[in-house]
Order: sequence, then structure tokens, then C-alpha cells
Amino acid sequence: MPVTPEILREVALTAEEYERAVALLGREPNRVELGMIGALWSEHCGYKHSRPLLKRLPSSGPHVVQGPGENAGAVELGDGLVAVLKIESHNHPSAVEPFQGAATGVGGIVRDIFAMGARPIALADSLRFGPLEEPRQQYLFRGVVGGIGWYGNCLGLPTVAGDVFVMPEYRQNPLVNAMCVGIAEREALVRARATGVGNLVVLVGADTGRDGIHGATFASVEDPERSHRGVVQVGNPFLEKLLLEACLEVLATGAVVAMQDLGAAGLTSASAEIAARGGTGIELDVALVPRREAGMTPYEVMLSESQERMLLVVRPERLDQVLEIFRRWELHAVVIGRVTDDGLLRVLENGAVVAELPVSLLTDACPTYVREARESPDIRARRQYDPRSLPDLAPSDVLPALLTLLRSPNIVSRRPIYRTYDHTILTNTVLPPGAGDAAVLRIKRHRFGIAIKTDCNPRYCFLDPRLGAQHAVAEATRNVSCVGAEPLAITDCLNFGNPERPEVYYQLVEAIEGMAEACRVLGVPVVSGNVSLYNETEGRSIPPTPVVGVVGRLADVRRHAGLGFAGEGTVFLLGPQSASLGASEYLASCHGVVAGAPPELDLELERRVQALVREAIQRGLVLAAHDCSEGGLLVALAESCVAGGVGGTFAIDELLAQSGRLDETLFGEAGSRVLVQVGPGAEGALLALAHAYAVPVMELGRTGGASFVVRGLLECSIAELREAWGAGIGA
Amino acid sequence: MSETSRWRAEVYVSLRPGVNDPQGLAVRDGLRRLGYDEVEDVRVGRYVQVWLRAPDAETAERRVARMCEQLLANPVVEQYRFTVEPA
Amino acid sequence: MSETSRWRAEVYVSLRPGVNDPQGLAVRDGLRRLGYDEVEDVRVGRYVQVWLRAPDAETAERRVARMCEQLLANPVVEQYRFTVEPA
Amino acid sequence: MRFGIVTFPGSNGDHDALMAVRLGLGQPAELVWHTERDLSAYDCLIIPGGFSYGDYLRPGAIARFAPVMEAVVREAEAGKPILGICNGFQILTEAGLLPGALLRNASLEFVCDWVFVRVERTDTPWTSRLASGTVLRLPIAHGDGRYYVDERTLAELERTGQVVFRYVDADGRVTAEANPNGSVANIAGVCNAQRNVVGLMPHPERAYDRLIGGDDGLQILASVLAVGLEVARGALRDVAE
Ligand SMILES: Nc1ncnc2c1ncn2[C@@H]1O[C@H](COP(=O)(O)OP(=O)(O)O)[C@@H](O)[C@H]1O
Ligand SMILES: [Mg+2]
Repeated sequence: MPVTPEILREVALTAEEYERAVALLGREPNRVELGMIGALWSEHCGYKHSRPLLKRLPSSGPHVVQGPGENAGAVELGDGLVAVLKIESHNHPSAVEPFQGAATGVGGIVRDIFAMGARPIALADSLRFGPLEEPRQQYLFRGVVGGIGWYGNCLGLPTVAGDVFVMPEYRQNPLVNAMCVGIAEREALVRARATGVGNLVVLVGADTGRDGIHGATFASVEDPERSHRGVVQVGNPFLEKLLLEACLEVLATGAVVAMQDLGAAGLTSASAEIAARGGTGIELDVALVPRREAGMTPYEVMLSESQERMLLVVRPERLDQVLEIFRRWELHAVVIGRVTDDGLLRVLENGAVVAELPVSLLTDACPTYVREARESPDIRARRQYDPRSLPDLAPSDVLPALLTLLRSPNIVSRRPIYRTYDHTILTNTVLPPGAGDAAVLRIKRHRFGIAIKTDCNPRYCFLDPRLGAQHAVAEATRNVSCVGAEPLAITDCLNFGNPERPEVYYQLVEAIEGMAEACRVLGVPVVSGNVSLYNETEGRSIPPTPVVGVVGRLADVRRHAGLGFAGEGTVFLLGPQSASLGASEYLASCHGVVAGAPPELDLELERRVQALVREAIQRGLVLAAHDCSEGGLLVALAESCVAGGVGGTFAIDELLAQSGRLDETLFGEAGSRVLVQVGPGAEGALLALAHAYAVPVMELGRTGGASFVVRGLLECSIAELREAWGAGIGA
Repeated sequence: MSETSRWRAEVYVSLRPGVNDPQGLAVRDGLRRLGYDEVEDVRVGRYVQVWLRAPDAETAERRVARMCEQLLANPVVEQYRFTVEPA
Repeated sequence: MSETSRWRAEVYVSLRPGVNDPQGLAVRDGLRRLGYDEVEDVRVGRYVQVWLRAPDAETAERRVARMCEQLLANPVVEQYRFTVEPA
Repeated sequence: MRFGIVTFPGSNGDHDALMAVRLGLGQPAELVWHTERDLSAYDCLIIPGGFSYGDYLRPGAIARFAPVMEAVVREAEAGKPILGICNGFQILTEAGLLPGALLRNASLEFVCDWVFVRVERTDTPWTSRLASGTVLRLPIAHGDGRYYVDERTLAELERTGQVVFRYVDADGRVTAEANPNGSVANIAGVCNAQRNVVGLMPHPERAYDRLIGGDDGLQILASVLAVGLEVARGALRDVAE
């Protein structure tokens, strides 16, 4: 079979990669084998560009039970329980069909969690769109949010947290990252390792159709809409619910040696991965795979990305027990093969060999690339921009500016999104979306609880990927600390453009190094993650978007803090007393300028601020806590007043004196900044604590009443602020 | 709009062949559980009735076709068929 | 099943006239926003295709009618119509 | 008092109901599989929320034909207290055990929130311990909660007092703003003519602990215990005689 350039393009292999495969194999691969190699050597499955870089992320720590390499990571919670976490992107499918693309993204990440033997308990979603006034973006926004809600709500999982950011650069390439968190007994964790020669390989769940063939490769090339091939996947959350319950029941029997979800590159990837991890081989017969359509070729069966399917390795003597449980759940489960000792992935059709490849060739032998990294001069120039070259804000313009920011899509209420997500099901939700900087969940019958949040400011990352990625880690962990939880671990989703371009590869390298440094200083390991590259169209890339998902632990879940000011109290600012306007929401929303250097970040101070906030909350000193992120100090104060339905009188004269500029003082942004409200009598204790942690602290004023007052600058009603902020995203 | 007349279009939207139809599968299994063993397959789609004004049948049909392209069907996963008659 | 043949039924389920149809209204407004001012009303229903085996058209029709009564439509709020033809 | 909670394929509120009864009420409860044909062992039944059969076709349309439903109908006729929550409410209307139908929310969106409902009738086993007019704060989470009956039936329901819960504002007033889904007459829950079968869209089983936002739901679940007491007294009487 002569390989034409067309065939190689079809499977997204370069001529060099093809030669490499031939050399390793010692012969020309046939079409089926070529398709399998192409899929597993794709960026999506093979991590060709990111694998060498990901090594730089710290992945160990005292709490870590399972680091990267399995279906998801796991961290110790106590009482023998672990939290299992993972985030995944479904960007390309969502650009083509937003509703189903986002829905199947949720389905995929949930399977990763229960494949570990964990019961999923919560979802979070991190979304990026272009300007929402545009019809196309409205369509994408509604489709994506609708799809996430449909799948998660039907599955019975609460979607409790997330983040959304809008920038024009996401027009052609929206981002949909879904995170799932599960709980498992430490001892009951399952590893996806096919061991025990002669053990049976069982496929369970949906029948296999021609869905999303080449999904893995299409997630690895530019311009999703044009590059998309194969049939769009339609999810079935109902089937996934049955699969979830049945798989957990089956795992509890101890009859199962390994479990692996079928995701990108379907059966090929799933079987190769469990064999690779188990150091074994697998032989399977595609004729045994239940089909949804007639006339499917071995190639199609091996590469189909039909949803809601799981692969299990089962002890032969326990097979009947396993099949009986699946039958009871009305699920289709069949033996399609067995574990071998020859290290080969052998694919048969009615007993005849149609493909036979060394497992290691598919997994370990995947080529990796280190590219040239060069920063785009345009971006470097933008970073040099000095916001102080702009005229300062006039006092009379403070209120209009505040209202403009409260209406900005990056700040305005997210309620229109999370109101369509079931966030009360499972009866664990202590702080629902919108109530705190992170969601707080209890774990029934345990004293401790967990907190969840995702974050990433892509404008920071665009202007300085290294610093921006540090901010992403800092803000996500800060949000978790602000509800009283200690950040335990991170799962990250690296969304970037085409790494073959030096300026994109530069962003990738810088962001990973920035993230690694922040994780090291803050003591939070990365236990799982996902990489999505080629998020660009016609050479225009998305801003670097290293989304950070965090799981934190509250020693006593009753000791938590929301972001809404509660009645009368004193409000303090913890952290840096200076802020800057570079890369700020203020510059973008009020001046249409996306430039300047993002705020500097002192990671040591960040660590102390977070520790301080957590201890203050644990000691019961805090009525409310809210981090100052997009929009700066005044926006954070307004958000906490509106959320709590209480006004306040604040003074910023000292800060203003230090800065000399009104815009910078009110709307400038900085890391490591948290607002805390304490009740009467607790002021001294908080100040002492701040002193002990060597954290700058300043009293800003007192809450109470129904009007929002900044002495000598502005006075308005809470209702007016609520009207602006409460309009809600996408409205 | 004075010399236009009233038309009723019936639009049938269904998933493209090959596209997974979980709803159809669920209905098929439901029917079989009810004893309709003769049921071989089920596909579930949308049935949209549109009442509109147009000078003549041709115009009505041309307009409805465009409505389907633009809004009533999602070309990525769906196909459509329609009829137009005087209302 | 040897002497049975294959039939395709098309079932059209729509809300009863009295029942208001927010989905229909939303589609109507969507169409008008796209400039289809000639649209007067829209109703959205379900379009169910059923492939079944039956000895003859009469039997097929009788069976499909029962499927509608029992499952495919909810008489409290919905009405249905169907056609059956050889598949 | 033994609670039976029916699990259909796709139910996802069954476990919450189990927790509410066990942790919130401290009563024994068991999940009942959808193929079960005998429910006589339970003193009352909960048909829980979720997406039985994926809500495909119509919510509850396919589940109503599950084998267990024959037993549910039998127990309903025998007067056993039955509570249908959300999807359970939809299943009971599809099965004809409760009047009306639940249609797509007027907003066309799934809505998850906390709402206020007013107790309209206390002569059902599920509201017997509540004072008429009591306002409860409960979570809702549904996409198809728009209760519909035609005018004649509505008048009939009002006359016979089968409207058990209504969406209201915090002060107990029936307003359009307080209606989260466009239900006729702000109806959130109804009962059958016999009054032993009650269905509602809000989730009492998700409101059994202040830590998770509220415990008003317990007042509904606890009401049925009065029936349990009656049963117990009856049993004692039998022993005495
Ligand atoms: N896509 C989403 N899905 C669910 N909840 C979301 C989403 N986006 C934001 N939220 C919630 O809205 C609230 C505000 O989010 P965000 O503005 O990101 O907070 P912060 O500025 O503190 O990071 C948080 O509770 C967050 O979890
Ligand atoms: Mg934010």
C-alpha cells in the first residue's frame, strides 16, 4: 500500500512521523494500523508538544495519593477518603456544535472520575467566548451553557463553580473546559492497568457508531469548523447515569482489575493505555463490538468516539457476576478480548488479524517536539504601555465608571448561567455558586468539607504568560482560601494556539513555568490536567489560557465564609495597598485599551495572605471574605455589598495618597488582595493576626444602611449597583 | 401586505442519518417494553408549523426554506423537509 | 414475522390549541428578529418516525394508533396525526 | 415508619430522598427497584426526582409503564400516602394518578433556585402537620415544571381543594414574579381526589438541614409520620383486643 500525502493528511501524520513508525515497526503499517498510530500520535492523545514541558509542573506533595498519569488525580482528605479531580477541554467540538460539544465534554470528564472508582459529586466549568452582543457568540454561549446544564442536570451532578471570560480573540475558538470532582475511599481507588494474562476485556455502554471519527486528530489542527470531519457526537446523559451507577457497583465487587473510559481515539486509545500501564498486551475482536450502524469497518470501530462507553478488565471466574450487574442496569456489556503477555495490541475481525502493533509504539514511542520559542514583538510592545499616560479619572466620573465595570461581561453576575445548572442536588452544597469566592460542599457524616473553583485571567496571560499563569494559580487558590479552605491540589487545562509557531510555543513554555513556580511557592501540586492546542483560526490564536481548577479542604465545613457583607461590621483590606492599571478590566472596559503589564505578584505574600484569611475564618472572626480580582477594590466592595444586600461607608484617602491617582486606587488590580468583614469586637483580633502573618492590613470602613458611600467621592443606593451588576451575563 | 394571502408550512426536522438519537432509542425500547415487538427503529425529531403571509406559494416556499436554513434546523446534525399549503 | 412487511409511520404530535406554546412564540420572535416579518404564528411539536413490521397497512395503522394513545402523545395536552407507508 | 423510595432508570433524586428521611427524619427508608411488584412492606412511598429514562419523549412518559407502577397504583387506591417530587410528580400525572400535566418552563430554561410555596391544604398526609397558609422555602430544579390543566379542571381542583401548594413571594402573596415556571394559578403541587397522593415540583428532600440552605422540607416529610402513628395505634389496639 503506497502511502499518499492524502492518506497521511487524513491521519494527521507528517512524512517524518510516518518514517519513524515504519522504522519502529520494521514494516509498512496497513490502513487500520496507520489510523491507530495517527490517532495516538496526535497532539490530543500523544501530547507531542506539551509532554516535555509538563514535567516541570510539581506533582507531589504530602496530600497527593495519585498524581498525573492515571484517568484523574487524587488527594487525601482524611478519614480514609480522597478527592479525585480532573479538568478537560471540549473546545473544538463545542465550536462546531456548542450544545452537544459542551454536553459530551461533561460526559467525558465524569467518566474519567468514576473510572478511578470515585463517586462524582460536583462539576465546574470554565468558559471563554467572544463579545456576547454578537449573534454568533450568543448562539455559542446559549448552546454551551445549555449543553453543560442538560448533561450535568440529567446525570444528577451539581455544577457548583466555574469562571467565564469574554475577549474578542475567542470569537472563532470558544473554550469549554469542564472539571469534575469525586470522592473515593483511598483503598478503593482503581488504576487503569490491564494486568493478569487471560483476564477478559469487557466493553460496556453505548453501541458503537461512526461518531466523531478522527476527533482526536481534529482536536489537533487549526480551525475546528473547517477541519471537522466525521459525525458530530450526540450525548446520552441518561445512559451515562446508568453506566456510572453500574460501574461503581461492579467495582465494589472486586471482580474488576482495571477500568478505562473511552474518549478521544476510542477503543484504540483505551486499550493501548490500559495495556501500556499494565505492561501487557491486549487482543480484541472488532466483530464482537456492538454496532449502532451496519457495515462499519475495523478502522471505524477502532477509531469511533461514540460516547458513554467504558472498557473493563475482568477476572474470568467473576465475569457472570459482572455481566449480571450490567444486565440489571439494562446495559449492553460484552467480552471483546483478553489480556495477553506479548505487549501487542492485536485487533481481529472474526478471528482474522487486521492490525497488530506494539503497545509501546502507540504510547511511549509517540514523537515529542521542542520548538523555537520567541515572544511576539507586538505583545512585548503592548506590555510596555504605561497606563499613567492616560488622564486620571475625575471624581464625577467615578460612579459611571463603576457602573460600566459592574456591567462588564467579565464582572457582571453569572447567575443567568448557574441558575440553569442544578447546584442543590446531592444535598451537599453549603456555598452555592455566587455565594462565595468558591463553592463549598460538605461530605456527609464527616466534619471536613471541600471547596472548588476554576480561574484564569487570559488578558494577564496574553500580556505576560508567565506572570498571568502565576496569577491564575494565585487567584484560584485565593478564591478557595477566601471561603476558608486550604488548597490541596490543582488540575490544569492548558488552552493555547498552534505550538508550531514560535510566539505560541513561547506562551506555552512561559505559562507552564509560571504555573510551576506559583505551585511550588504556594505548596499546591498539579495532580491532573489536560492540554488543548491549535485553538486558532487563520493564524489568529486565542490568548494563552491556562485554566486552573482547585480543590481545597475545610477542616470544619461549618467554619466557612461567603462574599456577601453580613449586616454591620468593619471591612479591612488585606494585602498590597498599591494596585496597577496594566491589563486591567478598567482599561479594557472604560478606555478600550488592552495593554500594560499585569500586576506584579509576590508569591510569598500571596501564601501568607491566604493562610491569614483561612485562619481568621477558622477562628470565626470573619463575617465575609472576597478577593479583589477584575475591577479592583471598588468593584469588590460593590460586589460584597450587593451580594449581602447591605450598604457601607468607606474611605480610601490613605490609598489615594499613596497612589496619587484615583483610577489606580479604585479600579487598579493587584494580586494577594482580600476584603474581609469582621463583626464588632473582632477588629483587634484580626489586626493582631495580620501582624503575626506580616500581612499589610488597612481598615476601609463600616457596613450598614442601604447606600454605598465612598467618602468625598460617591454615594449611591445598593439598588442602583444591583441593577447594573444583576443584569447578568449574556442579558 | 394587502394582496398577500395566508399560508401554513409544516416543517419536519430530524437528525441526519447516522447521528446518534438517544431519544429515539429510548422510545423504541419503551414501545417494545409495552409489547410492541414489531417496532424496529424510532427516530424523534421536531414538527414545526409556521403560519405566514406571502403573495404566492413560490414565495412562501422560498421563505420557509430560508427559515429552515437559518433557524428551524441545525445543519450540523439535522435535516429538514417541509410542505406549504394555503391556510 | 416471515410474511410481514416493513412499514414507516410518521407521527406528528402537537400541543392542543388551547395550550400555550412558549417554544413556538420564541421561534416566531426569533424568525421576526431575523427579518421574517411575514410570520404570523409558530407552533412547535414532535415528529416521530417509527419503523415497524406488520402483515398489512390496516394492522400497521391500528398498531401505530395504539402507540400514540398509550405513549407517543399525552391526551391531556397533546393531539396527534400520523401516516403509514411501506418502508 | 418505613419509607419506600422508588428508583427508576435515570432517577437521581432517590438518594437525596433516602438521606432526607434517614438523616433528616431519623426514619427507616429503602430504595425500591423499578421492577418491584410488591410495595406492601412500606408505610408510605416517595417517587423521587430525576430524569427517568432521560426525560425522553416527555418527562415521566416512559417511567409510568415500569412494572413497579402497577403496585404504585394499587397502593394509591388502597390509600397509602404517596409523594411525587419533581420528576416523580411528572410520572404520577403521566400515570393519571394526579390531574394535569407538567410542561416546559415558560422561560424555556432549566431553573435551579430557592422559592417560596404556600401550604393551601392541610388535609393531606403530607401537610397534616402544617398550618394552612404556612410559607415554606424550598429548592426547585426543573426544566418542565409548568403545571397545566384546562380551565374547567382548574375550577374543579380549586372547588375540591386539590391544590396543595402555590408559588408565592416571601410574604405569602401569589404574584407573577413568584411563579418560576408559568404554572397555572401559581400551582406548585396538587393531590388526588382521595388526597393520599401528593405531587409537587419543589424539592422538600433537598431542604432537611440548615447547613445546605434550609430545613423547611422536613415539615412536609414529617407530616406523614402522623399517619405512621395512626397505623401504630391501630396495631396496638389489635393487640389489646
Ligand atoms: N461557568 C460558570 N458555571 C458555574 N458557576 C460559575 C461560572 N462562572 C462563574 N461562576 C460562579 O460565579 C461566581 C463569580 O465567579 P467569578 O467572577 O469567577 O468569581 P471571582 O471573580 O472571585 O473569581 C463564583 O461563585 C463562580 O463559581
Ligand atoms: Mg472573576
